[in-house]
Amino acid sequence: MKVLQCQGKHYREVNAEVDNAWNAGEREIRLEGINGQRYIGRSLTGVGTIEISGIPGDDLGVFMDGATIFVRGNAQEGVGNTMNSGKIVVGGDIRDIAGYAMRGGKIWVRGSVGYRVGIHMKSYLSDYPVIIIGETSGDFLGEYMAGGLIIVLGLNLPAGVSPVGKFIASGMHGGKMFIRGSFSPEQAGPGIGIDRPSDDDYLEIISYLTEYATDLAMTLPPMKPDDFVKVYPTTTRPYGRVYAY
Amino acid sequence: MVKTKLAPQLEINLPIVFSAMSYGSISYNAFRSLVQAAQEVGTYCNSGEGGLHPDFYPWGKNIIVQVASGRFGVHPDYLRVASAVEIKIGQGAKPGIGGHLPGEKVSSDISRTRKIPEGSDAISPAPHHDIYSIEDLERLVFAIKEATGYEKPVSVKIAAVHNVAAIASGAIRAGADIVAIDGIRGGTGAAPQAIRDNVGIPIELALAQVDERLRQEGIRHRASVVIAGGIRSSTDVIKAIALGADAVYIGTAALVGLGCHLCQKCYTGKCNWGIATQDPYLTKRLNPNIGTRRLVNLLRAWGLEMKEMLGGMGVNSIQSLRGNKEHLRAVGLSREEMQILGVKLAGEGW
Amino acid sequence: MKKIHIHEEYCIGCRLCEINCLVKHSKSGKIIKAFKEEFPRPLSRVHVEEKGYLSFALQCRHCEDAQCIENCMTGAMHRDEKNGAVVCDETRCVGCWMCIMSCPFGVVQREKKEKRIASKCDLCGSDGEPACVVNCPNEALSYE
Amino acid sequence: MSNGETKYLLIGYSVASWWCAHSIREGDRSGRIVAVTEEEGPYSRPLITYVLGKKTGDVAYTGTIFQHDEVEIYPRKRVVEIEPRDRIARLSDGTDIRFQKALIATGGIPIFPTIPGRENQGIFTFTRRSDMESIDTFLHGHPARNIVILGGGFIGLKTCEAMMDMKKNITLVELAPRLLQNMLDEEGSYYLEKALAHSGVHVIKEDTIVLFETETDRLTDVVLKSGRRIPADLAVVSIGVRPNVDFLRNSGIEVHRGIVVDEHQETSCPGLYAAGDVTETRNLLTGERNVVAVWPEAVNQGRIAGWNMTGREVAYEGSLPVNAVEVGEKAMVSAGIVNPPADGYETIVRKDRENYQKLVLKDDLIMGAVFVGEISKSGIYINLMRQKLPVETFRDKLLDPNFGLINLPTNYRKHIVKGVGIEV
Repeated sequence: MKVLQCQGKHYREVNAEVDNAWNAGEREIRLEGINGQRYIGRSLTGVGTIEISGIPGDDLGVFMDGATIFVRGNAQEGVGNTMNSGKIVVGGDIRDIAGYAMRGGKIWVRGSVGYRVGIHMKSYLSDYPVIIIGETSGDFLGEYMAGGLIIVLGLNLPAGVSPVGKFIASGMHGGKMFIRGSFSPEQAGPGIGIDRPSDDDYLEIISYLTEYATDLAMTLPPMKPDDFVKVYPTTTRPYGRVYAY
Repeated sequence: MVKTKLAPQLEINLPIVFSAMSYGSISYNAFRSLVQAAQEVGTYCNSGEGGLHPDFYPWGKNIIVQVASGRFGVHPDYLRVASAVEIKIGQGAKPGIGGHLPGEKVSSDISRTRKIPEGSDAISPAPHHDIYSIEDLERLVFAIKEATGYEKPVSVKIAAVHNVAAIASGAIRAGADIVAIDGIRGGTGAAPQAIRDNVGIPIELALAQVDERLRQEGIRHRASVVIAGGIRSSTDVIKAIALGADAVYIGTAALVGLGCHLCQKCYTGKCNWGIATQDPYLTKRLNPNIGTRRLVNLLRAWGLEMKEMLGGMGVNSIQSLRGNKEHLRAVGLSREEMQILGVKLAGEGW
Repeated sequence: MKKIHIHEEYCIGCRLCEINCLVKHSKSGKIIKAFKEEFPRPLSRVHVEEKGYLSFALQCRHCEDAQCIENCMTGAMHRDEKNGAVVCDETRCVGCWMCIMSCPFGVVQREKKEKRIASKCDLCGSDGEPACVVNCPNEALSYE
Repeated sequence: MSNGETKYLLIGYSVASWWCAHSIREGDRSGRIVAVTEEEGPYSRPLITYVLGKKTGDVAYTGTIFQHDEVEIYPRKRVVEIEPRDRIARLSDGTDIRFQKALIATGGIPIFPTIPGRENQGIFTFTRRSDMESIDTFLHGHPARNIVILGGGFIGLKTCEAMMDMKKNITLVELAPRLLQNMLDEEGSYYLEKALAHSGVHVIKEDTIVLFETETDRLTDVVLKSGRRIPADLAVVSIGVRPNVDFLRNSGIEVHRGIVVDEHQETSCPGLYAAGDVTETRNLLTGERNVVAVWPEAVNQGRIAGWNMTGREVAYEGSLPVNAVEVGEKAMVSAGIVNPPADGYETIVRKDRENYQKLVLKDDLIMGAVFVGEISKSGIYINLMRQKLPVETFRDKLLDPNFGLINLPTNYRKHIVKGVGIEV
């Protein structure tokens, strides 16, 4: 394991050091003293892990392709921006637009997320991005979603409080979303279908949750299919009437 | 020999670049014609926001790739293979309207390129939802620079609107190496007519404003200005350069060169000429080798005409013309227009 | 040796190659006369095959080890020394159809002139580019 | 004429030997090749019917293969005995030729059943130039009006075709219930009979000649088994050929129906090869050993033998009976198994007034094909048969009028034949 001291360094320096270590074949890197440096793990290609202590800055794991990043605490905005594959595990909260245009890979968040998380997520054949949010999410979750999977667990919430905000899944035209806890149709954007998860859906949820719990070393409360609401698109052309003549 | 460390640059043999038309909106063969012609002439072809089909990676040296709000096809290799990366903020034909590729045109190849399911719409909404300020733009510009090792220029494409000068200034301050401005006459196959015909301002006025503002702020040297939207002839190129542009983007003109008849039915996906369609019956009507020859002809002819005009002006290189408004004179423009353009009335001396 | 190359990805199935081949191999060399006044009507030696959006114009491939030459019992089917084409010497051909039977492309046809002969692509003699290639509007055929 | 330098001896000099010599020259430019032939010199044997019918001027083979082959021809000689161990061939004139490698390509000899009266004038077989010349001379000397052809096989039909334009009364007698019994089924034969009738040929099936009636040594009538009597001035007996292997009786070379060869066309005696109508080869489709006496296979076998004689190992894929003929403006192509045994085979038929097309399939492979009338595309099917390409993906398109290369799997279609740049 390679340990890099990052206290007080500019992000260009940090990223260059990570790059050098990575290109030299180092596949386990720990970054100490991170404090707001941006673009950590950007376009890292190949399998390997990066552990971060401290709070990484914006665009953690941007364009990343295969690596795994562990963050003990919180992270800032744009986690997993346009990520290709790999995994980002965050022990705390993250802020807005995490998983923007994710094309594959996984983002596990133990705490809550901000606005517009998982927007523009895509999927194609085996590329299948997954985001699991432990507690709550802000508005516009999964906006313009074209593929992939988002699960919101709503842990540690008082009963009757919805774990997600408003305008959920507006413009969604692919993929699916599962929300545990209370969710009313008014919270979703137009043209969205709401249902209970099917047996296959629940198996899928459970398989990802098992991985999530293992990665975050946590115990999940008992769950049953009826705890979840499935949110899915009813059309692949949400704006067909708006743009076409 | 310049000792200063220069920002990454693009070198072009002719100040004309093929503007962003994505594989998806135009056919594989049309795109292939564009990249081949760009290579032959020594200029660039913009991939548009739809990603880059792996077949075109070998032409990377002549391709500018785009990152738009939908981020279609954006991945590390895509950024690495290209010569430059352009962040599309706005489009001249439809400022404030995103890109929208109807599901009919999303064939299997396109869905592979864009990584979306076949037959579903490819939606690029108007805003980048991660960019609400110049600081946010800077974050994306530097994300791309980080991803490409600071070796490639990053361009920011914006639509020409009334406050374009301030936006351009902001984009340059956010780290853009190229600012591309797209005017109201920019072509499009799929924009609501009301928007296409009414939103945005003419590119000449926008360009003059931007050039003026950048000079005043003393940052004109920090970025190149490329304009697009309504470049229909070599004289338009000459005017644009004299008004301060470094180069122009041509889109519609290139398509007309390929055989487009401007029937304005691109959105139906049934282009008769095999250009703006993915229907295999239609796409094969355009042989990219013929298309390449036509485009090369077009650029070569414009190049020769421009040389003739430069000769007529007594200017010996195109660089000397850039921003040299004294070579322009206005006829039939109002005083305000001339003032904004910074051009004197025909007959006025130096 | 030059060959006609087929670029099926650009063939739009317009069949201009067939028409021009027919005219080229007619007596008059005039399109209207060839179609209206010559009996029996001359044959086109190229044929467009179509299946869905895929189409291509197929003519003799002038194979390197041409089965039709080996199987010709008169020696009429021979290789032209100049352009390497596999051509049928009409004076020697007796119409036994050994060539038709052995052609894996199915591009040899029966033709009834003064007598019956095998008709196939002759690369338009030695007059430069074959008519089908010259007249292909989308360069789906090339001669190189 | 004994000569120790002969490297390659070709016994018989027709198509199999020509191509053998051609193949030898690809690997050995200088080794001396000697060809012994009973005839005056090389000519194309199938052309005799065409020359008789004045469809072409002479029987010469004008292909370019002889140009560089430098073969010494010993004409009008026959090999009467072969000593395989010492590599000596004894000729009819008593001389010996010592050789290193030899090809036996002596072809077939016509079968002539013992019908009473067969020794008389006006009765011929028809497989060689000399036969053609005798018939021609006979026709010039005697104003023959009525012609009877015994055997509705390939040679019989070609003889028929040759004589059609002579304004004679022609009667074709065939023992089988159909013409071309190995190449056609009954229905295909019907189309052919129609065309023959149209051209004025009288066809009698399921009958044969039992007696040639003569008057002063000249043929006047033939009597059929059924008792019918048909006036005839000239009769051609063409009921088939058998391999010409009699001279090998004491040589020790294994002969079954024909000379038995392995896949390199080598006989049971090393160094001795055989090709053409005299050999018995493995059938490409069924694997059975039989004599396939057709021109294309003679070419193939000759080539294979030639290559192997010069040390280039090439294996013969197997023989496929294929043939083409046109009689009375009705063209016909046939290949493989056309009259399948009942089990396991499937047939596809497409027919109209003028055309009859039939494919025989087994286990997704084409095993046989018959084309009568429109035959242009037949080569495609025959090639599929040779290449053993499963037809699963385009089975429903088979025999479609628009069937063509385009229906074949892309990979196959793009590399359909050997050689460079033949891609479609």
